Amino acid sequence: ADKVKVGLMLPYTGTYAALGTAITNGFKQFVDENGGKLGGREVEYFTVDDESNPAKATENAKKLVSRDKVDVLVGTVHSGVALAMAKVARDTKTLMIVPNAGANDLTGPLCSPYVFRSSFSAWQPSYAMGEALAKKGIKNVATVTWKYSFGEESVAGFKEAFEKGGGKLVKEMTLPFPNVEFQPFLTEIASAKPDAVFVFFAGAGAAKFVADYAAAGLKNSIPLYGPGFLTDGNLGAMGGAGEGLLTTLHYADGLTNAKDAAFRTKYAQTYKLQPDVYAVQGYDAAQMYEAGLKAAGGDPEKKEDVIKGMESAKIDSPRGAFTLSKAHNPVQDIYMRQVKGDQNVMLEVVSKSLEDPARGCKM
Amino acid sequence: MSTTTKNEVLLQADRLTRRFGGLVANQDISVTLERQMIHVLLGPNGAGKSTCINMLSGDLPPSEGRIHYLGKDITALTAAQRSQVGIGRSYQRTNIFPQFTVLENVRLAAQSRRQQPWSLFTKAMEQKWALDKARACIEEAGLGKRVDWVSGVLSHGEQRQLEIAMVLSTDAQVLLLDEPLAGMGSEESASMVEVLKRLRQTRGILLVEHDMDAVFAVADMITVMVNGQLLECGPPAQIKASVAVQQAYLGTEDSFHV
Amino acid sequence: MNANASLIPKLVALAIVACVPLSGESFYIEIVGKVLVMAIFAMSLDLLVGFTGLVSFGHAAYFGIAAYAVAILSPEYEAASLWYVLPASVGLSALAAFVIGLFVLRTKGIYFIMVTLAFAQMAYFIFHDTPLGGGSDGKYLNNKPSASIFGWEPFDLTNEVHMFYFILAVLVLVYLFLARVLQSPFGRVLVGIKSNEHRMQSLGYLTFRYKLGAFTLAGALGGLAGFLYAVLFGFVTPELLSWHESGNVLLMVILGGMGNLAGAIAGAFAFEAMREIFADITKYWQLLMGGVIVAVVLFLPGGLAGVPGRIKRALQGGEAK
Amino acid sequence: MSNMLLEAKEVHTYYGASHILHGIDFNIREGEGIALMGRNGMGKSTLIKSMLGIVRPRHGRVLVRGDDYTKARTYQTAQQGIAYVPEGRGIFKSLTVRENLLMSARAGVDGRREWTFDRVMETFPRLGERINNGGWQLSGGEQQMLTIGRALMTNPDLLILDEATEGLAPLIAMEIWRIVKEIRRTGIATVIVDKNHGAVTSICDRAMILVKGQVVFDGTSDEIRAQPELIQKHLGV
Amino acid sequence: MDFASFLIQTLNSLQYGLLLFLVASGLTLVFGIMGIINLAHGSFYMIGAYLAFVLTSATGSLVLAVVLGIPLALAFGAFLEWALFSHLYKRDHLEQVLLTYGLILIFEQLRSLLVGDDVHGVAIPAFLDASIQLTEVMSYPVYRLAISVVCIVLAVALYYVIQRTRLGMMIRAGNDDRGMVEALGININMIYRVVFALGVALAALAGMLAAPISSVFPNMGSHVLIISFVIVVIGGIGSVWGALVAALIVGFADTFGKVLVPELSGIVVYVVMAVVLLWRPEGILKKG
Ligand SMILES: Nc1ncnc2c1ncn2[C@@H]1O[C@H](COP(=O)(O)OP(=O)(O)OP(=O)(O)O)[C@@H](O)[C@H]1O
Ligand SMILES: Nc1ncnc2c1ncn2[C@@H]1O[C@H](COP(=O)(O)OP(=O)(O)OP(=O)(O)O)[C@@H](O)[C@H]1O
Ligand SMILES: [Mg+2]
Ligand SMILES: [Mg+2]
Repeated sequence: ADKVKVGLMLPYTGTYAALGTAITNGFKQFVDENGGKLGGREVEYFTVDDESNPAKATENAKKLVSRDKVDVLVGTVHSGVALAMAKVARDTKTLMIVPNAGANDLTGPLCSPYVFRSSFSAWQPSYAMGEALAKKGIKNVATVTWKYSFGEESVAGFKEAFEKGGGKLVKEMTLPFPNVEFQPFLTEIASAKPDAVFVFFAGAGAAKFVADYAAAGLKNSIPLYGPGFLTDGNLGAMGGAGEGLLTTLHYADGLTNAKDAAFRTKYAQTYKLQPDVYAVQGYDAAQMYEAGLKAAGGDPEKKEDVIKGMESAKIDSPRGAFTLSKAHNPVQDIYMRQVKGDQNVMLEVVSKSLEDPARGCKM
Repeated sequence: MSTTTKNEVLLQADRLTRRFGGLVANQDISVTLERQMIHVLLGPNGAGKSTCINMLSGDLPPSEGRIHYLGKDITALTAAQRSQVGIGRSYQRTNIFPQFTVLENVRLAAQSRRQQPWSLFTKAMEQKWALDKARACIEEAGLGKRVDWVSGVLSHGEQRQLEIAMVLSTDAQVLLLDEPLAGMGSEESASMVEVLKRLRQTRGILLVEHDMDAVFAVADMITVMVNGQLLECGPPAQIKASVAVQQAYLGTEDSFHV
Repeated sequence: MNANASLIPKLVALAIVACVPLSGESFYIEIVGKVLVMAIFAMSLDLLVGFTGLVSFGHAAYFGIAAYAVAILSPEYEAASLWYVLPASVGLSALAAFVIGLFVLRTKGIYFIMVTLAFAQMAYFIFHDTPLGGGSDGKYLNNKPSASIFGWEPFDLTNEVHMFYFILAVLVLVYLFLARVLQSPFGRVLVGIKSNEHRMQSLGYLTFRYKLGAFTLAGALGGLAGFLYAVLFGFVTPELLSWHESGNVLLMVILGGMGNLAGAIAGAFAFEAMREIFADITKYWQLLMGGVIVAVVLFLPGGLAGVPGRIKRALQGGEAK
Repeated sequence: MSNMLLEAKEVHTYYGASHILHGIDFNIREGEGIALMGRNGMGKSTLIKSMLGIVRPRHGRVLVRGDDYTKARTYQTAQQGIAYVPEGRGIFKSLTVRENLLMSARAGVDGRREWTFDRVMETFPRLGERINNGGWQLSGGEQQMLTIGRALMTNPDLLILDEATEGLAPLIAMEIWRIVKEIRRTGIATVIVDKNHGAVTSICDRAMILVKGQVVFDGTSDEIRAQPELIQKHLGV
Repeated sequence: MDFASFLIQTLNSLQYGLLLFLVASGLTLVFGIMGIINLAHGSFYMIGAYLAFVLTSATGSLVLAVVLGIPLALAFGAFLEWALFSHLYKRDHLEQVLLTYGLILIFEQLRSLLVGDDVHGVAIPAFLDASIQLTEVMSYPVYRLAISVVCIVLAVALYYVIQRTRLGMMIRAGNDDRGMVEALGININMIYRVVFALGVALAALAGMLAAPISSVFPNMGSHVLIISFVIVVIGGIGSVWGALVAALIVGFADTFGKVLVPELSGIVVYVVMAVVLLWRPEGILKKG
């Protein structure tokens, strides 16, 4: 039979290059474990560096879809790029698996039979954090995030749960992406003295925020919380500043399932790197597709069957097993994690099988 | 060309003053320019002659004083607007379009008389009137052999000639010429003096020049400035004889023999 | 000068491009279509940079404004009329350029570069930080405008081949239009302003108005390119207005050789082709592309537009250098 | 006899394809003064620039004190004690008058420092009044004085003045000629291009006339003064 | 805003402004004084930061890293000038845009190949690793204050070199008319090489000093590029004091903008730039 053509559209240069690589590694790891095959067929990869640039996104996606005629599009990290890809996927009826981008819209108003997500929606980890803080009895929280959709959606998810639980946001602060001068906000926080601070940042900005927060002495008086992107992959850059931080995410260090242990050993062996949540998402993207292909008897052309197969699959992920919601977003456990040394150690499951509400999805 | 009346007052500047910070470059300078007259502005270096021309041409706003052209107050007009009403100038330091040919330099100058910014589809090179005008003025300035040369590669003296050709082609009634002969060879200077005389027949000319042979060959009236102040104003003979002027500017005959 | 001599290569190039749809590969049709759009964009900027001497570092604003205009003006579930959205979006870009021009044209040189950037960044943040155009995630244009006139449909933009020829036709028209404009008295004045604006003023030209005219015209044509882009891809994002995009189109113009319309087109082709080809052959495409750009600067002064001249000289075997 | 300072041998210079200098021989000895004459566009400035390495001659050689400087960089030639006042001035606009003078200050080749800042100030009192003005704020004549002063600050052995009195008031021009004479008396050689033939021939001991990039006359000032028809023919006066 | 936080915000503004000046200082030299439109300024900053990371990891001390890094950056700058920039002075300035764009791509890719794409931190030297208590909950890191001091010293030194020394005069003259400088017997090529190298070293130094507080990450150069140009330009090209004033203005505008008009904080800097340039079309302090 023909090969299965997999199109990887991920950032290989620029700010998110490390994430793109981790996702690719994870995906390929599963394929290797599966004998170098998906649905029983050899896999052929096509890669495009999306540069995290939405302005080139449509064009890049079409390159994979109409030139390389891939059977599945896997991508990407940046939400704006992923939205453009999703449009191409819908218009051309190409299967797409989002291995990271968290924009709620992807499995919300813009959901489509062809678009799946192996990661999370921005709403999920934040909502779980909102619940957890409210349960702890925290009343007043200040938030800070970059002014772009992902940040605002994260804060909105947090707010929804937190206010439902009786909490109150005393200050909602935003700054333009990718500005990283946080000092004014730290001063504001110090003067408002909330019970806690919830932030969404990722990558280098997150590392800097956590370091600045500690350097300003706030860490000792006002606890800091956020979705796991705050600390994932950044602990080295923070020095000791992150020690003890609590974050929520669908993955953590120190999970007790066997799948995770195997996955991590293998990954570390193959790539001489510690795996992270991005690698897991890449790995699961491959698993999801494998499930779909299996249902279609290994024929990627039978799209209906592939989709059905994926929709009904139970994915045995290193993060713990998950299923997919009607809108194609993982229904998964969210963990509360704490930074210990260079690890985000799992403390507890704060939200069991959390499902994104998929508001606006008409599927 | 418009009708010309002898001795009609073209340009009148009343008590112009210009300060640069603490420095008073021009103080209460009044100049009158009539048609068919060459009025020469003399003065040592830094006396304020170019500043005066700059005020008349609109390149510099005066600190005080008014300027009238044909009786109308033009003090508030910009350089471009003054050029449009009929005041043309040349520059002391060569000021041309170095990437263009000589012809294009002058043609652009000629084109400025009938601007049609809206007619995007006519070809500039088919506007014969501008081309003819340009060629005539180039010939007049003695650059006939260089019509198609890129002006930036002309020798210094040739660029000075081009400067004159440009101002000629604007048909200005008032010519403000800032050291037009500077950098020209003696032969070119001599022929330029002839050009000036011919131009005088229809226009008024304000001339700044340090070439005394040329000045006394063409001047009808001379104003001498020193340190921004008016020193003396009168016909050439009077100026030549003036002791004050000799001391401040001309020097005495014997000092000529170095 | 020898317009006819250079006409033939241009016609050949045009013919080759016109054959692209024959390949039937929708990817190539679209990608070449995009390059054509960028070529229009680059020409519009060249009018400012190469001919008028106004180095705008915010030209993406006009591209983006028109692109957003189509997306916003088009109803969500049906096609808008081309004959309404095209003039409307191009007009909006022109209007924006006119108003911004009133301010920015008061500055010169590097300062002008930076003020144009400042205004473009403001436009960027308007689309990025407000819900007007869907915020940072951008906005879909779900239905391409329809070209029907009272029921008669001369062409169909949802058809990729029609779309391609539509863009190509616009490109040719813009090229001919600009070539003509540059020969007009207006165009000559622009070139004069580039060479020596002060002298133009003292010759009696109200240069501000001419510059404003050029700025508005360039904004309108940049908007035209943005319009085509949005229709071609059906997705607009604030990044279309970002300084990276303004920078890219500026690079195309410089790469092609400033002050040469065909050069601007060549620059757009070269720039896009390099990205595509190098990114295809290696993950380290940036290294290759950077290397080629550095080499072009070092060995091809004046950009690609100078290449035909070099070849000619080399063929004539005339004196070196 | 004193030594050869600067020589050009069979120099051919082109601008692109146009052949400007057609094999020119030029030489100047220490302390000598040469008037370089010719109509506009005959190649006077080009000759000077060729010797200084500002434009490169395609054929021929340039010697400074007998050493080959044909391929030397301009600053190396200039450091041999050659100061250049270009036509059209070339002052530094973003520097003040003082800075324009100070930036070029240097001891002569033999270490002598005759021309100091103060001496330039004495020579051109007008500059003293404008000492903190920016170069772009000077009148044309003031700029001219500044370039001459700047050249003198390098304590040269050879001073090349290309139309140095352009735009100077007669009194100042005379003053310049007086200074040049004085400079010459201290043993500094000079090459002068100027349209005031009377003045230059009276200052210089030799004269040279260029026509279309060729030397048509090379002789003493007295010889040329004795042949007014030469001047008439080649310079048109 | 209560008075105490107003004071602290003012301190924040000053400190941020000085940091911005540090980041832009190399550009003041290369772009402001030498007139080279150097888009690779951000890359030199990035290279400095990565140098700090690599050398600190190797030697264990940021101070040693800086001591080793500066000569490296100088040599690197001199090499680039010799190999590339020296060929461009006579050409259209915009060709420098193209060249330096190419360099950005090359440097980013090399960085990725040599050091990878991860985010790194750099440890603050132990003797500066302390805080000053400002309010009961908030304190101020000594390292930031130390950097502010370095910035002030740098500003004064730069001003002195450029405005007061003959070297400075020659550089400025070179930007007006290179040929004339050379005709005066000055080896302008050598001077430009040295100054360019200094500019690169300054940018790299900024990267090294900023590394502990900004962390080290891919594309960090492009983040500082535009803001550096903004500062040099609104200060008035070629003016060191102007750049300092501009950096402080931007520092204040950005800090208070974030707090007082958060919705508009993205455009505050650009509005400031537009207003300044429309008010003074040649920057705040044109010269001197
Ligand atoms: N922009 C300016 N700023 C400050 N001072 C200036 C400016 N322009 C001219 N000056 C000064 O004003 C005085 C008069 O200058 P102006 O150019 O009018 O002299 P001028 O009479 O034309 O002299 P010249 O014969 O040497 O050309 C000079 O001392 C000059 O330094
Ligand atoms: N950069 C250049 N490119 C091309 N041709 C040039 C260039 N500079 C000068 N020329 C030409 O070379 C010839 C000699 O010029 P040069 O400047 O040496 O003349 P000159 O004798 O000094 O004249 P002038 O008295 O007008 O200064 C002129 O015909 C001029 O047009
Ligand atoms: Mg003057
Ligand atoms: Mg000459």
